[in-house]
Amino acid sequence: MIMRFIYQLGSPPYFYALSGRLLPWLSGLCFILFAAGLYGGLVLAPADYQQGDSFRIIYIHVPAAWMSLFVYMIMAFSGAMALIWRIKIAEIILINSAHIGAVFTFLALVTGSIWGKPMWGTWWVWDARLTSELLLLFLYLGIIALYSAIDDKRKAARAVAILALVGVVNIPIIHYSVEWWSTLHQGPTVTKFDKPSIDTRMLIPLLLMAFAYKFLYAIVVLLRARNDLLWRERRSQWVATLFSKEGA
Amino acid sequence: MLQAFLIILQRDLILAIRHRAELMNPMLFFVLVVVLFPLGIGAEATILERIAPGIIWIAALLSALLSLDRIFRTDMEDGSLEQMLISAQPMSLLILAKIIAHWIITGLPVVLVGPLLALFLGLSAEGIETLFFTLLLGTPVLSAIGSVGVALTVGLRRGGVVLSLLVLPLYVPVLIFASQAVDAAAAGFPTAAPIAMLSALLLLSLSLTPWAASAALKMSVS
Amino acid sequence: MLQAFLIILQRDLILAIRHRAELMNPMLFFVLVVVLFPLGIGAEATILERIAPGIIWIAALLSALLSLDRIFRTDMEDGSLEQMLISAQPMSLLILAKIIAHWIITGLPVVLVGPLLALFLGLSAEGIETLFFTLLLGTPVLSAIGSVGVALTVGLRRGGVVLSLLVLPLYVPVLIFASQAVDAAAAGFPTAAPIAMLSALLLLSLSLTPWAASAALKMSVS
Amino acid sequence: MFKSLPAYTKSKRLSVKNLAVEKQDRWLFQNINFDLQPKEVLHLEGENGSGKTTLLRVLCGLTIADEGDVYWNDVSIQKQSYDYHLQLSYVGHSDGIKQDLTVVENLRVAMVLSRSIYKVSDKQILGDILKNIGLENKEDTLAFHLSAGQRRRLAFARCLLNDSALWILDEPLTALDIKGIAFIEQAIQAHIERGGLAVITSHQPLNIKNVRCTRLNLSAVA
Amino acid sequence: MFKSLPAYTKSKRLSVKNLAVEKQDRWLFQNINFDLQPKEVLHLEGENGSGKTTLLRVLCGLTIADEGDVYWNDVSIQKQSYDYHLQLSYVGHSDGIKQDLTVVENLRVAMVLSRSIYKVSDKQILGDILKNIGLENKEDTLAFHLSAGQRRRLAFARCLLNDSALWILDEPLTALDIKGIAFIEQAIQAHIERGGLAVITSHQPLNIKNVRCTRLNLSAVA
Ligand code: HEM
Ligand SMILES: Nc1ncnc2c1ncn2[C@@H]1O[C@H](COP(=O)(O)OP(=O)(O)OP(=O)(O)O)[C@@H](O)[C@H]1O
Ligand SMILES: Nc1ncnc2c1ncn2[C@@H]1O[C@H](COP(=O)(O)OP(=O)(O)OP(=O)(O)O)[C@@H](O)[C@H]1O
Ligand SMILES: [Mg+2]
Ligand SMILES: [Mg+2]
Repeated sequence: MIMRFIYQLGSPPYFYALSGRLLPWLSGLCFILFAAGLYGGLVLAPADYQQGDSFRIIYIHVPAAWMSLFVYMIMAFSGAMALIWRIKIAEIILINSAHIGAVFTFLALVTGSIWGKPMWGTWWVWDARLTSELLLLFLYLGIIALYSAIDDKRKAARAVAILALVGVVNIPIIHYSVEWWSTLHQGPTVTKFDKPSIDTRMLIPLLLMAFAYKFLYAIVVLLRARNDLLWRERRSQWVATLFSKEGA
Repeated sequence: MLQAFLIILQRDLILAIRHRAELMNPMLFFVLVVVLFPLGIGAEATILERIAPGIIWIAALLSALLSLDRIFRTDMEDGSLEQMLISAQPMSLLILAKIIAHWIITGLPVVLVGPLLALFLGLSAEGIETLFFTLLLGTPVLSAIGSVGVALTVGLRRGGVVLSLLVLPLYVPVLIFASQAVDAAAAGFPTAAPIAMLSALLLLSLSLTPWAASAALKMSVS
Repeated sequence: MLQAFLIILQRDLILAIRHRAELMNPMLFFVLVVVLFPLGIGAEATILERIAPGIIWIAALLSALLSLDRIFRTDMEDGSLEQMLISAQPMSLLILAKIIAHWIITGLPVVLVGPLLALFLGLSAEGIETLFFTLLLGTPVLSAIGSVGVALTVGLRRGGVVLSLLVLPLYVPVLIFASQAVDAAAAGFPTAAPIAMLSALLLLSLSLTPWAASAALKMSVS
Repeated sequence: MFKSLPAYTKSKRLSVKNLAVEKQDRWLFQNINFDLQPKEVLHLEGENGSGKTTLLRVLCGLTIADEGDVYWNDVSIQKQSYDYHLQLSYVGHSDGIKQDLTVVENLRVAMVLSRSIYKVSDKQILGDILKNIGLENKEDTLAFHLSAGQRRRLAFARCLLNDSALWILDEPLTALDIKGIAFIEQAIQAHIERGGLAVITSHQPLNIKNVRCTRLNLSAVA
Repeated sequence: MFKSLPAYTKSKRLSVKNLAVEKQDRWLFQNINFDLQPKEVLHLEGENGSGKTTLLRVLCGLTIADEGDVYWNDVSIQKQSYDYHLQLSYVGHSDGIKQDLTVVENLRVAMVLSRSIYKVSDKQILGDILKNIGLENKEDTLAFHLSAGQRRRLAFARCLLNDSALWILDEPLTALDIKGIAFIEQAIQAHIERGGLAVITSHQPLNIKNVRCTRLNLSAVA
């Protein structure tokens, strides 16, 4: 049942049609989430008793940091699908996620360092989390570099899938770095299993923002994937009929 | 099967020995890099002692990195790799043999010489002991992970630096756990946890990377 | 003559640009190596600041070293080098063009990014300024000396590590003068002497190494 | 030597259905169909760049075709790569010889990889094979020191090591002198008489008697 | 194209006296003497491994002979390497083509290196040359994507770029199809008619009409 769905999703025309129908919904939801999250975070949430208003950068930083890990997990997962079942869509999702993941990682680094200036007094410290996040950026760049270095794009996609899978070891290291090493960076405040140690009025906008980021990612990746798909399948029957329909 | 494993191991070792210079070199390179540090940084004993394990591990990492290419590149260029791929032997087994040969040539010397250099840099006895174990467990991981990196880039005509970009981030966990263990030992804390992590990495990488490398090679050659 | 110089320069740059990844990579490699240090050594700000210039120079050295091979190896393998040797143009001129192309690809990015990284490692403003000048004067020397090393080893079938052995000791003077200059600047002392030495090294190496490399190549090819 | 050999027991038919390969947005060839029975030779013809090498690599399973598939005994070769590789010997444009191994060492590796029917330690057989390919007093010469034609002969020796029923040969006659060419023609003839199959490209005429030879011209299909 | 070209102005005689080369403590050949006048072809023959390639490299000045010397117009080539190289075009076993440059870029580099009589920027001439060697619609293809024969054609194009009176060709016909062979034969014929000299090895018969062709068999001299 699930397998059948996966295979169906893997068929380019089906994917193209489905994603076309999904996109407007996703965009709407994403917009609402962003609006609510930003309003809640920047207006409703109280100022922090220690950090004052500068804590509000959390609404950019933390979701971006989460996304940097999340996107990588998606890539590894699609990599596995691409290798095991040779699903073309998975390849396309994988490679089109890399740029987005790199941007999120970069955002987390920049906002983190902007936040670090008032908090720690410097832009940058070489602690385990920060450094390993930087390495995640390199991992993304490595994936992009490898993909662009191989001329045959189908080959390149497979190569990148293997690399993404091997690179997965770094994810738990980044995630647990704050626990394994005593570092300057914030310990888990939100993602603890018991009661989160954060005011709910701060928490809810944060979660809203986290979802808004996820939708944003979904939208961008689908747009890029559709483009890529059309290009790759430009000589197939379904693309031809699609365009003749649109042209007519 | 065993015969195939052994003959590839033997073949790669012969190839290294035949260039006698090659055999000495990963070690000499390692020593040279370690020696550069006092030169570039200055010879303050307290600082050197403090950074000794880090330096040694970084040198080990770079010396592995520099010699990775030999795992597959020449085989690719002269067509031997094609012949292995269409041979009647499982490719991942042949790759495992090549990984182990690479470790014997580049990793083993570092395991043996590293502790000695640490002694000169002033590391404490406990630190040196732990350093030795971390090197023993960690260097094979470098060869194993590296094999995947080379397999991915060997089809590119000049993949030298792309390779470093791919492989170095993957080497970082080894570096982190190893230096954590040595630091803990030097400070008198227990080292079981990072050593356990290193062992896990070793098992994981030796059992999984040959498959990954084999898949990557099939892709690179086609 | 000038045309020959320019076309070889252009050729090598095109070859680098064509692998777009290649162009970015010496820089990324450089950054990666610098990043390894805090990971391997720990993040104590005082120590990092103290060893920052050393780290950056050692990384520059290694990144030059790793990419040296590209100066001649591929040309050797596909027979282009033979054609250059029997061409109607002076070989040392062609080699000078190749050295400069190599510097533009690997040295220049380091000159530009190095000071930035030093900032992150906490080096003082005077230190950074001097670091920039030492990099500007020193990195071309690395390419020039490296070309002789590659010319000597390119005939060996797998010379990767032999090369490092030959070249690293020759790099040491550059490393020493440069770190001396930066240390002096950071401590507020005058830096004229080591900077003058670096300039002398630069002139000397750019005027002599093309001849040496050309002689070495003729030997390697025969 | 060839006279005494028994017929192949596992010779099957090699068929190809609707094969097509695309390079740089252009079909190199399309709709290739053939059905090769035991005791038959397929001679691939075509201008330079018509796709012969590409087709041979597809037949070996080294490259995946963009459309269509290759079948051994009516089963796709991708589904039985082990059994298929056991039946396959491939001599490509590049020789697959390690230049730093001696002639005998190269042969030994090839024997293990192809699960040769002969013992690796059997000096008698090795001597016979070397004599056949005209390298009798070169056993312990490094392959690096062989001339172009001698290397080609060594590469061809791979076909004589095990009972592979399918030979795929890409320009087997290049660089060979008259004696060498005659030897290879005889070897192919004996192979066919034992019930084998062969797919061959050659711009030089191939002189094989009493054998059903199909011709396929790739320039025509483009 | 060949018809309209003027006679060479600097064609001289190429002579060789008492040439001998030793490899691995064995004379490869000894006492080679010949005297090649303008309008003559020397066809080197000999079994695989008889030393043809070695002799050609000596003629180019790439390898130094153990005894004897090579003279261009009765002056040792080592004493006039610039003038000699201006008169020389060499096509060796390896093509001397950069795989990462396009066909046109490769040609341009070759033109400058050989001080071509044509302007690098002259599209007309480049087009003519490409058409002649049968690569007319491949200008902007990377050489990496050429087939074996197409690369060989591109390598041969070097002979057509300047007015070099001496062509040294090592197996120019390998990998070429019938049209390619015919073209090269015509080119050699035109070259000779203009007053040029050629030294050629080829295991395939060379079909050049109305030309004085001396044969030298190296197997006989060994
Ligand atoms: C360049 C500097 C920084 C980087 C690279 C960085 C990176 C990260 C990363 C990767 C995460 C996600 C961790 C995970 O989900 O496992 C994260 C979460 C977080 N960061 Fe940062 N960070 C930086 C600076 C800061 C600063 C200055 C603060 C505030 C003092 C901060 C506060 C937080 C908080 C509160 C979380 C959420 C923790 C949780 O509950 O999971 N970060 N950061
Ligand atoms: N560096 C070396 N050391 C020892 N022997 C060598 C060396 N180089 C070449 N030889 C030997 O010299 C001989 C001549 O080689 P060469 O390449 O000149 O032959 P060739 O006539 O061109 O043959 P082919 O027709 O196969 O191209 C070979 O037998 C080879 O084994
Ligand atoms: N990766 C690639 N990208 C684009 N074109 C390619 C690629 N590989 C090969 N080609 C093109 O495919 C064609 C076929 O090449 P192939 O090597 O199969 O020819 P061939 O028939 O073996 O020729 P030859 O007789 O010269 O050996 C050539 O025209 C070449 O330019
Ligand atoms: Mg071919
Ligand atoms: Mg030869």
